Amino acid sequence: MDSSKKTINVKVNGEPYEVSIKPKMTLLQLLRNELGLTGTKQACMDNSCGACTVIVNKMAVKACSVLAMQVNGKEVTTVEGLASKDGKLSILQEAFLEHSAFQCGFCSPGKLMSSTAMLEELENPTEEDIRRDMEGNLCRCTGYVQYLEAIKEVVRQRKEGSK
Amino acid sequence: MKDFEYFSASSLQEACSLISQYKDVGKVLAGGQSLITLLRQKLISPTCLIDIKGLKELDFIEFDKKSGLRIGALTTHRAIEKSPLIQEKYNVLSEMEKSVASVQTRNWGTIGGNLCSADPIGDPAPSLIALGAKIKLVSAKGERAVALEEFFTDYFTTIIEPDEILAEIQLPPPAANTAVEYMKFATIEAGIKIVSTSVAVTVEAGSDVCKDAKIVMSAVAPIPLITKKAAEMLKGKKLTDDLIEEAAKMAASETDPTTDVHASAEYRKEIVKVLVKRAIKKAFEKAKKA
Amino acid sequence: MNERSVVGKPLPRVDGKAKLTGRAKFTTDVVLPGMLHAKLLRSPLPHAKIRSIDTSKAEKLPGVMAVITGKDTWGIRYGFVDTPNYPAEERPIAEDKVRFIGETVAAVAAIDPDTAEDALDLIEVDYDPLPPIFDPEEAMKDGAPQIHGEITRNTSCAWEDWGVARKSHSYTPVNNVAARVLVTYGDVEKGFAEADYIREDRSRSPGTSHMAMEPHTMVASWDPFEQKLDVWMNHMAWELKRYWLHKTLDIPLPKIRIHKTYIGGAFGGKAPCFDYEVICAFLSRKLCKPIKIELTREEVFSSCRNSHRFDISIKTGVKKDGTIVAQHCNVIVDAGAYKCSAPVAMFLSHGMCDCCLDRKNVRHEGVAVYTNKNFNFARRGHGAPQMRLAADGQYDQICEDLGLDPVEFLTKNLRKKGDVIPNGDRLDSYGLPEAIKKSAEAIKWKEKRGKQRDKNRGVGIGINGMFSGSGYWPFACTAIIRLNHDGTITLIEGDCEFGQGPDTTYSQIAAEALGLTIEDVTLVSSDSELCPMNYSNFLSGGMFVGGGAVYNAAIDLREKLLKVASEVMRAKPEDIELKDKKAFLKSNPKRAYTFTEIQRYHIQKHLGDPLFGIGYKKAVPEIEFYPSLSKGTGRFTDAYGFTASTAEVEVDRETGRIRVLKIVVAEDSGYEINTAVCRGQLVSQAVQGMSDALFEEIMDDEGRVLNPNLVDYEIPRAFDVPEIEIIDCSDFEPKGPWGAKEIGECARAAVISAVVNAVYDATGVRVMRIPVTPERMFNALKAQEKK
Amino acid sequence: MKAPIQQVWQFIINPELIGNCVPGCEKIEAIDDRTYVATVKAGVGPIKVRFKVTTSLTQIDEPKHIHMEAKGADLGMAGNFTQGSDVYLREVSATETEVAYSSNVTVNGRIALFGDRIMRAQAKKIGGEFIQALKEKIEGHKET
Repeated sequence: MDSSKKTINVKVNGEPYEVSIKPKMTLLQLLRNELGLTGTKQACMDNSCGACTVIVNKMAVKACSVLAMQVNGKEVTTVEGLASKDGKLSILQEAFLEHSAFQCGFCSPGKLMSSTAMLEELENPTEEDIRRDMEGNLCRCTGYVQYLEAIKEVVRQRKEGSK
Repeated sequence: MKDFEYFSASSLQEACSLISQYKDVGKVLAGGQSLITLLRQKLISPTCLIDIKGLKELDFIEFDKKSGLRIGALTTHRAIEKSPLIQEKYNVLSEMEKSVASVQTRNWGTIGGNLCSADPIGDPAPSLIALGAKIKLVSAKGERAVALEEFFTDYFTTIIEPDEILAEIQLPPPAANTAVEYMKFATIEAGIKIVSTSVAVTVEAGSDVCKDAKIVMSAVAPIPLITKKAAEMLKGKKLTDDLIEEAAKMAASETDPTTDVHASAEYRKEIVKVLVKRAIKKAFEKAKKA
Repeated sequence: MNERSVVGKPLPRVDGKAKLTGRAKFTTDVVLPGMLHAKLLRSPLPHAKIRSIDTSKAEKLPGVMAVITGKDTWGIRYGFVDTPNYPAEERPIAEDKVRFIGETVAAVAAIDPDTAEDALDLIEVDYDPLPPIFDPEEAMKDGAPQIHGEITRNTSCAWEDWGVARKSHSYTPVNNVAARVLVTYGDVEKGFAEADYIREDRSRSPGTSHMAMEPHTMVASWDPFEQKLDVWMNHMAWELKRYWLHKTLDIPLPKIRIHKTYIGGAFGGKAPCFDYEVICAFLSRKLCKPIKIELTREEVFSSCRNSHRFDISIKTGVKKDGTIVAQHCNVIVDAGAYKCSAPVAMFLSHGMCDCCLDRKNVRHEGVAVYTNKNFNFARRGHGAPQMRLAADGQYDQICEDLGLDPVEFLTKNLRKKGDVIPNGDRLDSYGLPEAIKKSAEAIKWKEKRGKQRDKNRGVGIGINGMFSGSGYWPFACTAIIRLNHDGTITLIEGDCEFGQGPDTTYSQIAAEALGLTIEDVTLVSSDSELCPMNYSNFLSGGMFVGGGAVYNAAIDLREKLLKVASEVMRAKPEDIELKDKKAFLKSNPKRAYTFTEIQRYHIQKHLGDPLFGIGYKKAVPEIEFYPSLSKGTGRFTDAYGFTASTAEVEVDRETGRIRVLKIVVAEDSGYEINTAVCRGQLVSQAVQGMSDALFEEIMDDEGRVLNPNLVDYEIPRAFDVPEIEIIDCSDFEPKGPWGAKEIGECARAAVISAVVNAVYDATGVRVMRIPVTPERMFNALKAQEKK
Repeated sequence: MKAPIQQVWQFIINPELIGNCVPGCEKIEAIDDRTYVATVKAGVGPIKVRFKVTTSLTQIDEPKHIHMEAKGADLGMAGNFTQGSDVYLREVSATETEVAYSSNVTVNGRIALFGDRIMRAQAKKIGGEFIQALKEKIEGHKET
């Protein structure tokens, strides 16, 4: 074994992993190259586009700008962890599908993770909350409108459900 | 990215001893929200990183009526933004934090890391300086407290010694009849700030007279810039629209911005005039009510 | 079939589940056993001779498998325009000279990306700097540095391969002129003589980035035993990429397979052949190993295609009542270091104008000029956005000068449905008049225009027309539909999915024709080995040409089904209806046979043929070849899409910052096959158009891009999006599938002019150089105050 | 600048003397009378680079104007730059010379990635320090 490697333990989408990595590996590289979870995308490499957003301990973070070593002992959720294993989409994924909230789909995993984290944190986000919390996710295809509508639809459904 | 050795400190004490050991070749890693980009671009290639992000003892927000607010250096931007305590007592910090980068960056990036990276377009420093912040620097040899306005020396450069760690930020209790206002100017809403400013105004109770003022700006100089002459013009005077406009002009003359892809130096000065004017007015109105 | 059950609906996209669960495979996700990674060394100088390259140190770095330079690829040429008059001059690696900062000078293949990148630092290139030239107008002057010497072709050119009889000839550009275009019709001098009012204006649209979210990526894998190349890549039509890989590397066409991947956005920026693609395949063949090249975002800005900078002088003559009588346009296109699509762009700036308004007497001159900068390609509208800014901005000003209303002005100069325009194209569908009317109503034009300057608010209008594909040979598509034994179908067509939705809309088209649901369609698409010809996705031909082929295939299968059903049922085909995988009598739905039964009957009675549908479609069926680029003669397209857009803005006069309050896009895209996908296309263009008007510009200094990243090149984020209203003004297009035509590119240009004209209405200041950044607006307002 | 034009001229065409005015210049060696090689340390905050700079005086119009072409490559491979500078001298009086300096720097490679805003700011700062040092050295030179 390469002596420069270090071992970390991380739970990804509920499954525990023990991996031996070089310290310079980013969380994004860990997910894509080591664990084969290629749903998380890389589009800028300088912490500006949000395509690589994943959830670490309930918080949305950009996987390109977090070292894999820093998630040792933490729980990571990626886009692959949103739907159930038997093929049922999450409520948010359903809403994205219904509202045509994506086009090329390259930034969609990042958007889904940001909005999933937001909807877990905020029970009843306002339009402003939603827009501000989605500032970190760049999109070139959709013009954002249908994607924001999908999120609002989930909020609306939740409100009705709680009545 | 070049290979490096990695140490994760489990206590502040261990962190101090690690960096005193590796101070010549190591870098301290907190949230890494700008550091990792620099590493990836191979602009810096330290042989070891000392990761302090996990230090719980530097992740806190505490308030005491007498001594004021203490924020641990490893408190995330998001925690500051969302803290009910800060929203109530130092609302400008919460408002300012909403404009720092993106939610993802605020979730992982720390206030201490932000200050130590000393990017002159950073937002937190001007607001904290306007609020009268001090910082605590610790090393294996001991600790020292410094006014935040004396912390920065040049682009991306501070007075921090290679074996020191920024441990906490201290703010005095909110002053009476005082308001601090943050204002930014960027082409797109969440874009690179062309100018941003934080203005503190204290009024004589029940009057229109300015007792004290502080105007701090980012993106117009190599460091967060305090425009002292402009603030001086306001002190002891009744704040009229004309005076405010004159002070804003003075503030612009005190800046030394550069031209870049986002704006020319001349335009930045024009924006300083507008932004400072608007911020003073707003802070003034609020201070009268405070 | 009047009741439509599958088309015209906002059905969920068929690529949705894959894309929303992270399972959709993009090129960047392709990993092959033993795969190596390659990185490219880019020129740091804008113009220089290469004296020598020393790769020895890089070759010795552990993990490096190969280093190649221009010596290895010497003589290989490709180009988007490769005609007898203008042979291709692009090369995968610079040979003896570099012509822009970012041009590839060497490539390294190594065991991982970091090693390849480290090796780049060890390559020593000795340059002899030459004087560079950056401004197209300077570059055209006598004595300016000459960027290209003689351009020769050592193989047949693309047009020869495609059947044009003439051989290509060498040529030497004079004063850096890459190409010229001159289109005239009517009597321009007479027209101006009859005009009551003549205005001349200049405008500039900058180079911008397509900024597709997925950076350009390719994986190539050479099989030395089969002598075959497997490719996964970013493209907009694999036919074109495959042709150039075949041509540059001399690999037989069938021995190149481009596999389907999802493509992370394109907007024009992934269509032509790129240096890294030839290099990737070259290295794979050299090393007999799979090679992956993933470009960085900086390389996408500095070394991949951007949009063209246009400087346009426009002179228009009108009658007092606003009737246009003559127009003379002079277009200067900044081609960059290689011509790529510049000759096409300046032609299209005319070609997309003529369908909108009747200008009567027109002279359109264009020149494309080489400069020592990264070079350019089509971006969403290819020449139209730049031209619309010039024209619509000027019309707005003419109205101001003559006291006319811009909406009335445009309405007065409209063409009529059924008109044949000067090149011979006929407007069988023409929803522009309605679009202008409805977009004006939606923004409350009458109440607001010219009445809100005290509030620093204003409204503006812009229009555009766009081809539904064009006759670029072999701009044609074939689609095949196989009837499966259970009565479902397998649709086999070549179009690629880069976000625009063909997988979904084509499935809908086929299902509708056969009385099926979208779930009954299995799709095989975008694979060069499995799919028939597909060239549809240029010039917005996806729906009209690609979708048209699918429609024709479905109708073919439908007719075959009806024919066999009529045999089985002893009824006339016209009395039979297809629905739910069954054929039944319209008069007696209970008398039904399943598709399975019909197919079984057909196999038993007719030599065992299973049922297939085959459909073909060409953008302009009547013509053999592309219209003349240099003269603008010949048919351009068979159907045009149209947009009218209005916008309302508010200007902060103290800072110059502009806030867009609302954008209206009224669109005639023919019948909308999937209303949600169509809305997505239009919202997208509304936001891109606003961004072009206000934010986006590739800044350079001495040929170096100053903002080659997403921090410094700012595009709108969620907060910047204003209220957007989409109005469907579709006019049924008789030649389109179910009446559909272009939708993907038209609106962007109209939105740009709408926003810029609204800024004028708000301030009384006209800025004819976009983006109207806060600083540009501020300076213009200051200049106004001084007057 | 309080020095006669000839004295200023002698100073600026002497690589060793002028090299000392370049901020961060560590050593300087003349290759021939028009070309010299220097090692210059530069940096922004945590980013430190050492450039090997080759400067040629490509145009000399004694005693009014020199044009210098400088090419620098980072020893750590972080990038390179090219710089064209002009120094113009004008005699104001027998003891006073006006010195005008203009410079155009193009930075490439990874350091350029760091962002236009910082590179420009840095170039401006270095230019300012250079002129300041030049002034001090020449005026001081006269006294010694």
